[in-house]
Amino acid sequence: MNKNDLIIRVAGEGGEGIISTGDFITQACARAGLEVYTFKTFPAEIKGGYAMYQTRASAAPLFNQGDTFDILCAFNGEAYDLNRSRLRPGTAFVYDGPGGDFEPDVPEGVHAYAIPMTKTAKEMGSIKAKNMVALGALSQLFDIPEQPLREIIAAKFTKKGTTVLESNLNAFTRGRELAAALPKTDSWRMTAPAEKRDVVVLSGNDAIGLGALIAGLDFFAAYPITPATEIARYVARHLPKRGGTLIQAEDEIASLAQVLGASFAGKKAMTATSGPGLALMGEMLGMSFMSETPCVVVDVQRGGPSTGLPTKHEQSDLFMAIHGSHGDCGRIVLSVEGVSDCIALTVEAFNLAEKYQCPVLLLSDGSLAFSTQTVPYPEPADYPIVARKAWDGKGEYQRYVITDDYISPMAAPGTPGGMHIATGLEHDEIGQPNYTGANHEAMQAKRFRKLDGVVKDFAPVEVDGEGDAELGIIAWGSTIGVVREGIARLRAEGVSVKGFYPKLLWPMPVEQFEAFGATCGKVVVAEVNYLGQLAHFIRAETNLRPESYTICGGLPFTPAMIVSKVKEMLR
Amino acid sequence: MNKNDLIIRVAGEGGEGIISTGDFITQACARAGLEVYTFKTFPAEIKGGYAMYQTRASAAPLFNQGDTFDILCAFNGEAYDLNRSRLRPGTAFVYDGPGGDFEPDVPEGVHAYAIPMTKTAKEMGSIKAKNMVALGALSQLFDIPEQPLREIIAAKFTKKGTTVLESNLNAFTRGRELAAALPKTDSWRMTAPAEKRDVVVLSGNDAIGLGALIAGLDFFAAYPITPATEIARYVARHLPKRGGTLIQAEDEIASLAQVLGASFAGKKAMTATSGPGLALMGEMLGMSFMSETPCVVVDVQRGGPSTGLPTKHEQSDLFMAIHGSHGDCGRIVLSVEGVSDCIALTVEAFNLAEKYQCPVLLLSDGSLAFSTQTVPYPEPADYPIVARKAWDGKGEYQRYVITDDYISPMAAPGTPGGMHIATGLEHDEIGQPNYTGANHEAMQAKRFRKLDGVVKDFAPVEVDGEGDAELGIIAWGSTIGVVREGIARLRAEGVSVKGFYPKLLWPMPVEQFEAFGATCGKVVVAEVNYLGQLAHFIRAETNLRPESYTICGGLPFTPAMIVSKVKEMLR
Amino acid sequence: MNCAQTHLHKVELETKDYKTDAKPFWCPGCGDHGVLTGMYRALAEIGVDPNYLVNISGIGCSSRLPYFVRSYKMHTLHGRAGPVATGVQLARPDLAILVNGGDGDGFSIGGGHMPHLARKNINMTYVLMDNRVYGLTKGQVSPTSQRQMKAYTTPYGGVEEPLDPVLYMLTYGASFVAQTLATNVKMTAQLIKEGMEHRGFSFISVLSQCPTFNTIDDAKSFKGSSEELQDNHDVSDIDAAMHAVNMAHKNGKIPVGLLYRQERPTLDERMADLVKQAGGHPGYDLRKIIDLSRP
Amino acid sequence: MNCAQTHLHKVELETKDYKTDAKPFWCPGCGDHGVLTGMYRALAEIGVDPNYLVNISGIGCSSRLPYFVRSYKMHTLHGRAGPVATGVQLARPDLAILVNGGDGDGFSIGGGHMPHLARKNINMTYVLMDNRVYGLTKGQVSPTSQRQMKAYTTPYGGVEEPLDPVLYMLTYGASFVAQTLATNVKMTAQLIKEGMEHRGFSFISVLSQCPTFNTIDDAKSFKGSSEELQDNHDVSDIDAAMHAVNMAHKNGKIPVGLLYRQERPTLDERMADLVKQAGGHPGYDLRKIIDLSRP
Ligand SMILES: Cc1ncc(C[n+]2csc(CCOP(=O)(O)OP(=O)(O)O)c2C)c(N)n1
Ligand SMILES: Cc1ncc(C[n+]2csc(CCOP(=O)(O)OP(=O)(O)O)c2C)c(N)n1
Ligand code: SF4
Ligand code: SF4
Ligand SMILES: [Mg+2]
Ligand SMILES: [Mg+2]
Repeated sequence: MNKNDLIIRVAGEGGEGIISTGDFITQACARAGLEVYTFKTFPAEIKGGYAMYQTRASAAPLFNQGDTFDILCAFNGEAYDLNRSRLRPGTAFVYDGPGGDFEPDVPEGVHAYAIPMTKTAKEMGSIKAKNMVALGALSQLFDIPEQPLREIIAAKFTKKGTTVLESNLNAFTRGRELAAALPKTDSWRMTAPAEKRDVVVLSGNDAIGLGALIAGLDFFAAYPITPATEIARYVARHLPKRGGTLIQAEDEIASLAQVLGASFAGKKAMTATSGPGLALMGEMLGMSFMSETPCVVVDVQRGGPSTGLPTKHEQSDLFMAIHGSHGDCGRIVLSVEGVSDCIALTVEAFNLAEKYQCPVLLLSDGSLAFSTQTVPYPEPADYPIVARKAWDGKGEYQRYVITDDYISPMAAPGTPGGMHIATGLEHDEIGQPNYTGANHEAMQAKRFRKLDGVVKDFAPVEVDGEGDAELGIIAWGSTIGVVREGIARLRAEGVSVKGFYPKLLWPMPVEQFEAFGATCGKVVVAEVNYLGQLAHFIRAETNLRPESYTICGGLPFTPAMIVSKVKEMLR
Repeated sequence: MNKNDLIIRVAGEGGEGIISTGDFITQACARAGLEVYTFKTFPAEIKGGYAMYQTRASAAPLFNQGDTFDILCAFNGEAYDLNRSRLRPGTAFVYDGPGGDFEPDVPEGVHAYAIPMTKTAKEMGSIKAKNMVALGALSQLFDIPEQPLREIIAAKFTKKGTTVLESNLNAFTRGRELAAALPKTDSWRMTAPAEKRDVVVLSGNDAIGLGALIAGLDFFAAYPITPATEIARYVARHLPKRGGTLIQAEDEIASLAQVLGASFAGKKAMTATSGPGLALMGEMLGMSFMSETPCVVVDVQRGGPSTGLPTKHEQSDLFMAIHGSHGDCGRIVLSVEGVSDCIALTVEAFNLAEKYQCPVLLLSDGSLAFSTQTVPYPEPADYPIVARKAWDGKGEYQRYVITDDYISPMAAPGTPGGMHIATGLEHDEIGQPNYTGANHEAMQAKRFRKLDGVVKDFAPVEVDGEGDAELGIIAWGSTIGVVREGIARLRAEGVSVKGFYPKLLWPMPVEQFEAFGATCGKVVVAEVNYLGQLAHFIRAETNLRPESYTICGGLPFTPAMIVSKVKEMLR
Repeated sequence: MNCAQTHLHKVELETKDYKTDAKPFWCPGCGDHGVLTGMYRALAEIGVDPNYLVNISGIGCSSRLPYFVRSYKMHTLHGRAGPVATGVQLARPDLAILVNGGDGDGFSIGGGHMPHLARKNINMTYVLMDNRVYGLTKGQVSPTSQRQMKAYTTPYGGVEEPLDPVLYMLTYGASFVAQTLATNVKMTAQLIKEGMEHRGFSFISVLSQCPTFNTIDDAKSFKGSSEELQDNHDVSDIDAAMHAVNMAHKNGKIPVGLLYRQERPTLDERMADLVKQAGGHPGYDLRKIIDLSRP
Repeated sequence: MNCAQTHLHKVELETKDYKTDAKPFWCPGCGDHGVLTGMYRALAEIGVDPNYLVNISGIGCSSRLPYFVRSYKMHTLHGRAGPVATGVQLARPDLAILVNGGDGDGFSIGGGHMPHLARKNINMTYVLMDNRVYGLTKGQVSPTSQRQMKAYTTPYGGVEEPLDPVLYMLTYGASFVAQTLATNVKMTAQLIKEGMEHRGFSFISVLSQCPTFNTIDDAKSFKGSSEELQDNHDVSDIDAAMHAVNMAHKNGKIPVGLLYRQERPTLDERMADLVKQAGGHPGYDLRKIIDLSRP
């Protein structure tokens, strides 16, 4: 039990303040200088239903949500029932009682603390303050930094007037008092580091919005969809400050169409969606590729197929991301591991789109979308920004001229003499329709060879470990963070294991995959989907024949699952 | 030069009667008992532009359009220019002259016949009869059966009145006379077999329409698109006779939506489209898979990506056909070799859809769409028809009950007690939304294991050749017919080569691919696309590492190309 | 107006017989509860046989309704309920088709399908549950949102003029167009009943408040601005119906009641005629068709 | 009506200066030739700078038009010209946007986008080239085809009522709605000119015959049924405009001329206000935004 790495889960009925309680804990920890990594599940219903917010906090960097919680705070009986099986010896358990809607049957070895949350809140005049009582108790019991918490509570409620503010602070204090009166039997404590780093705390979705702003986003069009909508919310709030434009389109087809229009007009443009929306964009992505119009499309994956499990986690859109248009159609596909990537790779997505004049898809996922994490303060100037190749205005302009690097200069409307057509029809170098075989073969070659540069320029492949290993694990997206920790633990146990973490999924950095495979006895690909989608592409494009380790229960892997899978494979 | 296998190409300006001339030749040959296989290219323009119609006719079965023509009939200078490089020694060349718009510079060894088509037609009072003059000349020169030709001309023009009929027949006769006056220097002759078989002549598109009727099509919805629209035309003409329903939808999303509605209502339903339309159907195909609602979707592939080359041939939608929906999403993908398959596999597509309650995609292609071929009279009773598993009305109905074969019985509206919901949300056995991990994993397993039966039940894999071979060729779609002939020629030369012709592309009959590969020294996959799409799936799903032989010039392979590729690979 | 109603198989049932075991998942105070109650009542009053009723929806809070109605049903994709329902109806004209869904579902992503349901006069009843907001995705503007609405992605207020579903449907040629409020269960039930009895495409717009995400259009404000159509309103005059809506717009009012009704052939009827004309019947010998392709 | 026309950069050019080297690919007698001529003339009369003109289309015979117009241009996907143009316009309000396309492109597959172009008042000119048939795919019925049309997939005649684009656009809130015939080049040029000068979404429906695939709506029949709007027609009254169209329907007539015009803010103007309100400018310090996420 590492007291420097604590996981607190707050659970109860949606609407009882579960999410804000978790947010307060998270913000306070971060303000105190701890690293945080949060994990949430929302009810499928709009109001009510089970909600859960888990904060992992540590002095050391964090890469995933952890195996399970150390501390559970249950606001109601449903929360207790759903989490009871995880109450192992040593776990601390704070619950609403007496006066709550349940009477727990506390398992042996669990440290239980009954805090009369509902009762106290009612006594204090507002049932709404229930979560503040709980927060006070948690703060007292586990040393969740009191001062930052008070500041954050104050900041949140000041706008609502002194009465509201006072009653919340009082409830918080009362919670601390109630907890102080109980004998502390467990040994869980938050310990904040002496030194504070300069960080921000962002969710995956907000970080993508921020990355886009840093990249120089001018135009954003989208249609709302869970779990991607927060990207639009972030952009809607901040893009106008930069003079940019956001439009909610009538559907996903229109949103990508608008993005292509804005891009043709010379602007950096993007959209964000989830699987069902991406499924509607296949034709327009083909138009982007064929007409060589840059665009960035974010897909925050959710449980599929079809409407599927809209609020659940899955990494199952890779097939469609790579193969989802008719004809031979190229694109660049990136995926993000965590919040820091959400910033950096969104910038990179724009750079690649502008440089290679093609669609760039950025895959995130449902769990990361809502996970808030501490990341070093993102200094805008630290991110390199790439502009599209511009026409120099000399000679006769040919929009699709075949150059050495197969990238043709672009001319935005208003450039004298740069008039041209962007077309989805097969065309010659000036854009005129041309269906001859020779032309089609030449232009397809141009469009694909252009992308050869991508792997060379940009192969942010990370190999975790050196030399040979008995087993290599390949992971993508937020699974990478879980594998990192699994590998660290296995290494600590002396297991010979390596990790391979690609962020560029298409075109595939084949050599690097193969080089990694060559150093590993066995290779396994861990991903959260049914069919083993990345494993498919690895088999098709490289000489590796990896084993596939997949789960699709709507939740991410845990480090413990990785550890046991590896041990099983090496047995 | 096999006189029993003759290729005649008629070429000129669209609107000059090129297509009808070709049709007359084709029909007459077929009526005389010859096998035919035609090949056409249309102008991109609506009126005018270069048009070409090639008829291959033979006493023996035909599988492709051939290498090049033996006889060229050029109606104008453009047709001559475009085909001049193919005028090899021995070729017969009939052209409009004197009085045409060009004066050919006939290559050495080519047998040229000048027929004053334009002049004669004008003299006879109607420039429209130009093609009849040409037809008469061709008939005389190459023994294209005169009697059937006269009958067919008569049948076509009778409705237009005696004057029109007479003038056409006269022009035909005049053409014969003009040709008879010329010295015949070549030795090309059509020789009709003594015995006539019972055949029909159909284009690929019409044959798909017919297959659907045989399968018991009740409902057809589509949105027009080249080169798939003729399927709708055929169905529109004949489905009402069977009491069925055809609707032109507002777009492809709606057409597939309507199909799913009709299927839910208990009817056999299908749509037909091409790549751009299929790209819009990804989300709805997911709905079909998730809700286990049968549907048949025909994709007549054309040159891509994007709007691409709408009238050109390509086999490049396989990626999207297999991977074009978000989430882990299954489907069955079939592809057709020729007209006979268009009938039989369309029936099979319905059988599979109904049996496995999932989307079935049938891939055809632009060249086959318009290729008319002789096929044995399709006796409707010879095609086995499969009905969906119906609920027996006993006990409480559970739409998604997990059975031994993972197929759940269906109940059509109106079945007492069979009320249920078809839903795209993840659901339990009765269809109620259920997002628990255990349920999602169980239901995904149900939907995918259900499809395990497909390969067993239906693996129409044909291996061409026995024992071991130095080289194996894998092909799909209409490329198969080309490979067949290539292999026959190679064998005749003593080359050790085999062919593998899958018609079920997904799920992949892995064992059969591997068994084939095990008997071949090398394996090559021939397909008309840029990226080698089937080769990708073979690499991903089987233990084979085939070489990829691709072309994408808008035209099919020729047997000669296969022959030379094999020789090159075996050098 | 009682023409042949072959699409309504009737039985004697009570309101409760149309309820399923699933508990409506909407927030307390959501107008959709009222729409559901009105629908139960309409079904019971007509006596629709649930075995011959197909209730179809897209995606949204409102689109969850079929789970709560005893019937055959399809919970389809966002915006696609209309064309799916078209397929069901044309394939099986003997079924009663009831579609319901939200303003975003019907007039944003699904907006391209609406004209064709109406002009083709597909024999179904479409109940729009208009809360002027995207409920399920937590509060973005919809095409019917008032311009000033500050919402999820419009923190500085909106910039677009809302559209009016009933004017659209009149223009599209819907053969029955009505509007009501979710809080007026009686009128809602009555209009849904009339809509279902109507042979042709009937459209009933129900203003259904979303207290959770739309605070500017609450039940009270809907009620306050609603205005019953005048007694002498001629429901057979399309020009009068459009005029009534245009005038209501001018006065900031929401017209409620039956706006328009027209008897004209449905698409399935016309198709049946076409089959007759082609001499069609399921037993038609396929060989006669195949014979046409002999050379 | 001459409000600030920042979207029209002007130069002195002649009609021929708007022609490209590409030869129009339409059939002889196709109405689209007339539309193109009218468009050239309108452009020259205004003096639109081709470097600041973006001509956008979808897919169809009519959608080939941009290839023949000297300008920046996009030949997009079937039905998607409208939203693509929206992106261009909002990103660059300094450009003149001219969209054109067919009846199928605009009112079948693209029909879901039209309401939003109009109600959002996107500052562009949309020229519909309505031949009442699918030309490029060789003669299927379109949503504007007359019911009786026997065509490619309707060998026994059609079964659906056609829709009327101008009535739709009036309902959608287009701020400029007009109709003309391809054979009347003068009127076509004049209305396109006025439409382009109008600040807001202008819609010009041109009835453009397709002699190849639509024999029931030829140039003559279009002319025969067309009827100029009355001199006293009030172009500022939406109710009067709808009434005029409804009356024309009753009488089997096609109203030509300017039906409706309204001055109201365009979406880009409203968005500019919003940026102003947020204190926005391209130089706004990003760090101020990032600072908000410090714990
Ligand atoms: C293709 C697709 N895009 C987006 C979504 C996300 N989505 C679900 S419901 C909804 C809108 C809900 O609003 P409305 O239709 O008005 O129904 P309400 O919830 O208000 O009843 C959206 C955008 C989706 N499910 N599918
Ligand atoms: C997604 C998609 N579906 C179908 C088509 C085929 N298609 C091309 S043009 C067209 C319709 C043409 O009709 P219209 O828009 O009226 O233009 P017109 O040719 O009559 O000018 C169709 C259906 C396509 N290109 N893309
Ligand atoms: S969010 Fe709004 S529409 Fe959805 S259930 Fe709640 S109140 Fe009803
Ligand atoms: S087919 Fe019709 S619309 Fe197309 S170019 Fe010819 S006449 Fe014009
Ligand atoms: Mg709504
Ligand atoms: Mg048209």
